[in-house]
Amino acid sequence: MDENVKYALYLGCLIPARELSYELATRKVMPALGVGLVDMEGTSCCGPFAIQSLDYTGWLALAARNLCIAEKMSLDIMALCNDCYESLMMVNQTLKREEETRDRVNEILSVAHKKFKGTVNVKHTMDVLCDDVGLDKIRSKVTNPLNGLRVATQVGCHLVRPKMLHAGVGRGFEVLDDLVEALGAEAVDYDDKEICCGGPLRDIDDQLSRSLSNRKLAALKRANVDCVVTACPFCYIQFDLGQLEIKSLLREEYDIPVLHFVELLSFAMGMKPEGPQLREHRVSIDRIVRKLT
Amino acid sequence: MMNKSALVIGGGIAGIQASLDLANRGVKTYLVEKSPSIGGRMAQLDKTFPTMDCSICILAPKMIECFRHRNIDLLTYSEVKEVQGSAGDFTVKVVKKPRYVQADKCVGCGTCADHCPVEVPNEFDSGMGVRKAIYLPFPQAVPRVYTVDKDHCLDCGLCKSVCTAKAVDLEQEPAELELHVGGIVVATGFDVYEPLRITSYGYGKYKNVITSLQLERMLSASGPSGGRIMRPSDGRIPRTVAFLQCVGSRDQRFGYPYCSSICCKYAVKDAVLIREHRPDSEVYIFYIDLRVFGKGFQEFANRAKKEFGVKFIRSSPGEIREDPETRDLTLWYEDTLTRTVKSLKVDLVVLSTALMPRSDSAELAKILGIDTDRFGFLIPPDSVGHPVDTQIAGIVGCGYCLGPRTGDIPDSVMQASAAAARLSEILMSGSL
Amino acid sequence: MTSSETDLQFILSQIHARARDPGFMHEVANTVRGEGVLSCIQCGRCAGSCPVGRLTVKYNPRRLVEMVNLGFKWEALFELSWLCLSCFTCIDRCPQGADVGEVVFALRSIAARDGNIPKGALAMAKSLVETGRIVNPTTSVTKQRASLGLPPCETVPEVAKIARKTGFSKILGLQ
Amino acid sequence: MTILEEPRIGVFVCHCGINIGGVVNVPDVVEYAKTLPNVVWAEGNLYTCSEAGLSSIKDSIKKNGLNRVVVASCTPRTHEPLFRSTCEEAGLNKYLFEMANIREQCSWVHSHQPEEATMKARDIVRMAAARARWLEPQDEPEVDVSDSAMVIGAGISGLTAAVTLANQGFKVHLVEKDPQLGGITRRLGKIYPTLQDSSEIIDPLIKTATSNKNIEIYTSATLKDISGYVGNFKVALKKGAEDVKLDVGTIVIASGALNYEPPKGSFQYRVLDKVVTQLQLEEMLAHGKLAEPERILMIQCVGSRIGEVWTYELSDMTQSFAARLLSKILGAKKEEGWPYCSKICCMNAIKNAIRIKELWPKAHVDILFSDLRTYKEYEDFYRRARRLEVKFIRYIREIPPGIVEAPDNKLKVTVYDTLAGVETEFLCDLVALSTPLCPSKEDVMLARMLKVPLGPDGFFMEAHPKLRPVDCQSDGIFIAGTACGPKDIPESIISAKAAAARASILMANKKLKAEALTADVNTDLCIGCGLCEELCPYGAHKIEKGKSTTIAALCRGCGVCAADCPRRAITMRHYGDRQILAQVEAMMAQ
Repeated sequence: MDENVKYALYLGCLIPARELSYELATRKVMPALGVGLVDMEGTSCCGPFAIQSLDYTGWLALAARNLCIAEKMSLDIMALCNDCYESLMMVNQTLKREEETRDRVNEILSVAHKKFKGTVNVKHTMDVLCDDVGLDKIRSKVTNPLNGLRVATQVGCHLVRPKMLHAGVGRGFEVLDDLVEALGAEAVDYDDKEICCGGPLRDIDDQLSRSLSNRKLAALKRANVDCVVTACPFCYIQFDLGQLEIKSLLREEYDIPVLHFVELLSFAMGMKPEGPQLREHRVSIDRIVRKLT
Repeated sequence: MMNKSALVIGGGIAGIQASLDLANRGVKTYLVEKSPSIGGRMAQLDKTFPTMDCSICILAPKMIECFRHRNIDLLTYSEVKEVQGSAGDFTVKVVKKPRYVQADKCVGCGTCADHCPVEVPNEFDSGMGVRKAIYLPFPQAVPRVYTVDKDHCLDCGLCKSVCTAKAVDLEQEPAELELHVGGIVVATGFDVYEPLRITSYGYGKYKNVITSLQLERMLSASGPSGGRIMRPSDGRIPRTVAFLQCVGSRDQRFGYPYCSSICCKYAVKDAVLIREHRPDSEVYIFYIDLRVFGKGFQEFANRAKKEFGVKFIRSSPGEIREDPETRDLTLWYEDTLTRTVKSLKVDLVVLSTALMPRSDSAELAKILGIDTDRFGFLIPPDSVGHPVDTQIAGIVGCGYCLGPRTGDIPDSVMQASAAAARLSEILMSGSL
Repeated sequence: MTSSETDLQFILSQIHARARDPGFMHEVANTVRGEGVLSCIQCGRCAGSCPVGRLTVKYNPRRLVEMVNLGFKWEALFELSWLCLSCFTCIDRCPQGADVGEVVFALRSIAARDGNIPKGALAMAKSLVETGRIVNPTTSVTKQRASLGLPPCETVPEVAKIARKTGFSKILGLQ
Repeated sequence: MTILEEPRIGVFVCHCGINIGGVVNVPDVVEYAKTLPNVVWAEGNLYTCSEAGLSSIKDSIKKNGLNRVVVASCTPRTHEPLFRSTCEEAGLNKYLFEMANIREQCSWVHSHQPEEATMKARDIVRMAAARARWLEPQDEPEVDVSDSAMVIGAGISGLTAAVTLANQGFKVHLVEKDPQLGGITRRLGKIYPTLQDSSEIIDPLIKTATSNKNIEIYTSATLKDISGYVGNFKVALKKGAEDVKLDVGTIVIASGALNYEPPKGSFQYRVLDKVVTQLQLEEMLAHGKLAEPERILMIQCVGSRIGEVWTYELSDMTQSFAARLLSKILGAKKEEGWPYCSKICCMNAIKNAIRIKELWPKAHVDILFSDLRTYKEYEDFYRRARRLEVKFIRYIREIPPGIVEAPDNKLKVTVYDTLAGVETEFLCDLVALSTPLCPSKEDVMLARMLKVPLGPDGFFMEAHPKLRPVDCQSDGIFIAGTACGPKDIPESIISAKAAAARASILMANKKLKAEALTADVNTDLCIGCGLCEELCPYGAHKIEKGKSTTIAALCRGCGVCAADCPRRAITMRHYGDRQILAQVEAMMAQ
């Protein structure tokens, strides 16, 4: 791979506020794999589903504003969050495709003294790992192979499906499985694997949202896995925090450790988790850490 | 001066009917068929709907009639390479592909095939059974002459040494012949859609998800399973079978937008056959609109419902899941008439797949210099007023190569006779 | 999955005709991302794929479109459209490209325009306009970030400007 | 009846690859055949039907002076013509050939009992040889075929058939009961899916027909009588006042179909004047008799697909709903109509919906359907209507839409939409009922006159629904267009051309060989009782001068007459008592 790949790091708002573990791991792992990360100044929220639905143009402008920042840095964006990725990617493509929409949005952006040109691309961390780094390099960097670890993967809908629609290409749900196996662990299949975690219904219909994740967790239990890894901070919350909620409200206990894939990757590369990283997991990951270190 | 002879391209039921009508009308007819035998798709079917006639049994006499007719020259295993001229005077180049078996010597005994060491998936059984590298596509093939499939032949020469008729000639060369005809009938038929792109149905991934043509072959007494319906995964006779309609038809995304217009009918027919084969079986048909139009079809569907207890569910299932151990299949679907989402466990799923143009239809159209629609079917410029005419006078079409403008077998037969009539008009009185 | 008691109640409640807006199909079809309603042939592949539909009959993407086309604005806007996960499975599988998952966006934007936004969504939206973020770090997290040498999460006033310009603030009832 | 010359029978036993040879011991059967009376030659062939096998038969006929040939192989249905013509090529009358089926009736059904199968094969061959001894040469009577045709009905199909035949130089008599040509097509404004004027199709056709010198047109004509047989039909008709007599070789039935009229009261038809049939709506549109409507509602399958109960739909419904349903069903009176699907109504409705939408984009059009059957490429047509915001609502028979009058002369229609599970009301200006094409009463008379059968659906019945879709059971008579069942315009044109093609074959060949297998009356024994004339389903017997005679061209050789003749004066050629008894005796003999 090209030795000096650089990306504008787009954190969004959920990760820096709630999931430092993901952020820290990423900041450690990516450079170690030869991927340079540059922080973006003054980014706002990407305009996820709730907002997209309410004001189409507003959503376009909001996301476009963030894209403009990357354009100024003349760097492609690496998004850690599926929703951010989905939102930015869709807007980027829409504005590149539709001229008069672009003009309308630029007219709005003028209040922020910004102009969308369409000079950058948007990637998700998983894309960077697969395309720029590559499975072989990852394998070569594994110093602490996770042999015997049974891992279930939750890719998250918005990493896979929008890509199929808008770019027509895209990896299927096997993307994380490939990565997990590259770390020497066993990627375990389970029922309803390709089904949504229920995250989007949080705060709109909590009961439904919970029964969805409950259903998935039950399937994970059946598959008796050591842990589940996600590529999306929303899926993460849904499973991690979700297990506590389900325990108290539905009286169902699963105790399945939930990790961000990048965390797992860092362990495999022999990095030790820092304090906040451990504390943050509401379902303890000590078992896993002990197993690996 | 009109040359009172005709070329028919394609030896399926449409091509056969057109040839017979022309020949009986006194027109010298050349019937060119790409594969080793005439018979086409109809020869692959088990029973035909709604009369439940054995398909090959009613077709075979017509095939033999073609073979015996003094006005018909049968050019099987041959392809049209070039066409020039205009109505009343076409010059056609036809290439006879080498069979590596001399037609005049072969008595069709099959000893060669018995000794041939190579086994190849049998395309006539749509890949289910096997045939040898020297083969007769099916028992009733016309002409009854064996053919060497050189792509798979090992050139071991066993067939040559065992053939008492000395018919095998592994050095045979392709022969080109030039025909002069007054008119041309195109009857090249259709291919069957392979639903690989509809990933949520798992065709190609799940063994027990098959296409309707594969089912027809299974039902057929001369088929790979000798008329028994078996699960490809374990050979068990399925107790619960589900038919999924409109797989690749009425599909803007993964297949073809048109309605193939025969699937609902044959699905009902096959469902009834399965119930007859195994009375304790449960058969479901998942449809969007049950299109059993045409003579006697609605009445038959009612009987299927009332007498044979075939279960009809108005729904296009969302996905099929396979149980990795038992290989049983679970359908997730919404019964749109009760608006409840359910799952159903079945032993076998049959996908009623769309009919699509022949892979080489565009190529042939180019040779003939006629238009095809955006899918690759022949398209009559005036499909209402002159339904079998192409834009070149003296070239007419019939059968499913006209695409979804055709329906089932009777439609094809009528179009074939109509095509023959068009040519007769042109050849007998020069009226274009 | 069989209908639970509450679901049965729901079905019965649907049987009585409600006031309809005959122009609703037209309105939705001409809203961004709403064209899909005209492509639908009610085959039900979306409903057979929808994760929510498997848990409750309250949300059924196919039926949602049928209700829109019949002009049942009330059901479409208030009950049904907010239950979509936007997981895009329906869009992925729809043979007609009717894209119910997209239609839902159109419906929500119409609802929002009329000031009907569920509490949860409204809270997120307001936070977004006021701070530029839907989720803001707690003071302890802010400290922690600093101690770990991570860049701070500052608020983004530009967002409010944009929101005012697009009329989003007004939709949210902010001046 | 006596054996004319000493029979010299040759028996050819076919292995049919392994089909027969794999079960039956063919060499044994061959050896056995040699021991049978009058068998002078017997051999086995791998495939008697292969070129090799056939030439061996011909050689042997010459070499061994065979005057009877028996082939023991498969079924006569597929192969008898082949072997018969082989015998003819060797100069042997084809009626001196006999076939023994040792495949379908032996090796295939007894594949697990080789010994027994071989014994049975011996029996079958013995019986065939026994019958062969009594076979007699027969010559097939040749019938002259007049090269003129009559086409009944001058709608789109009749006109097409007439023009197609005339273009090939045949004389055509085109008989139409109406004063003008064009049939139901003229009543249509536009044609789907092209939405072109129907006149664009029908007018040029009428022009060619009227200007073609080979076509004789009889309008306002009624058929009085049709007699005779293939090649020689005698037709009597009345054209206005004058009587006309025609001699024609072939007849094409293109009498068309009617548009079904719902009974008074069904869906308020003929009770409320704003309820019309789809065809009436079509005419209103064509003649600009329709003012801009707010909403028009169309109901499909009115009077078609009768007797279909969709129990599978009722099964799962919620109790309260099922209860309401039941009351409706009990309340609803017996539907009248036809069981079949008329197949063109869906496209017709969509066509008119599209026209209304194009004329008045603001108008609403709702189509109530049970299955939307836009088959073939008409699916595009359906899509086009949806894009124009035509609303399709799936209703079910069990809850028929209720129609009542509403203020400011509108109609209130109550519909249960199965797909939404909602009952809802529409205020509309007009309700159009899509009614099927159905057979006309006159068809019954016509069928009787032509001695051809009607199907259970009342339409003319084809000889074989798959492979002979335009032939009648009786030779020389063909069916075109909707007389055979609902068809749209392209399909009618195709079937008309097909019928013309089939008719032209008979007429072009001028002569027709009739089967020799016919009734033979022994006039010495016949007392002219007329029983045969009465019984014959084909009208092949006539009593002339107190004696029965047979019209060979009409006789199908069914044998009813021979079986019932009180004087045993009638025998069937090629199936005489002696021949059959010989077979029976051979079966009994061991």
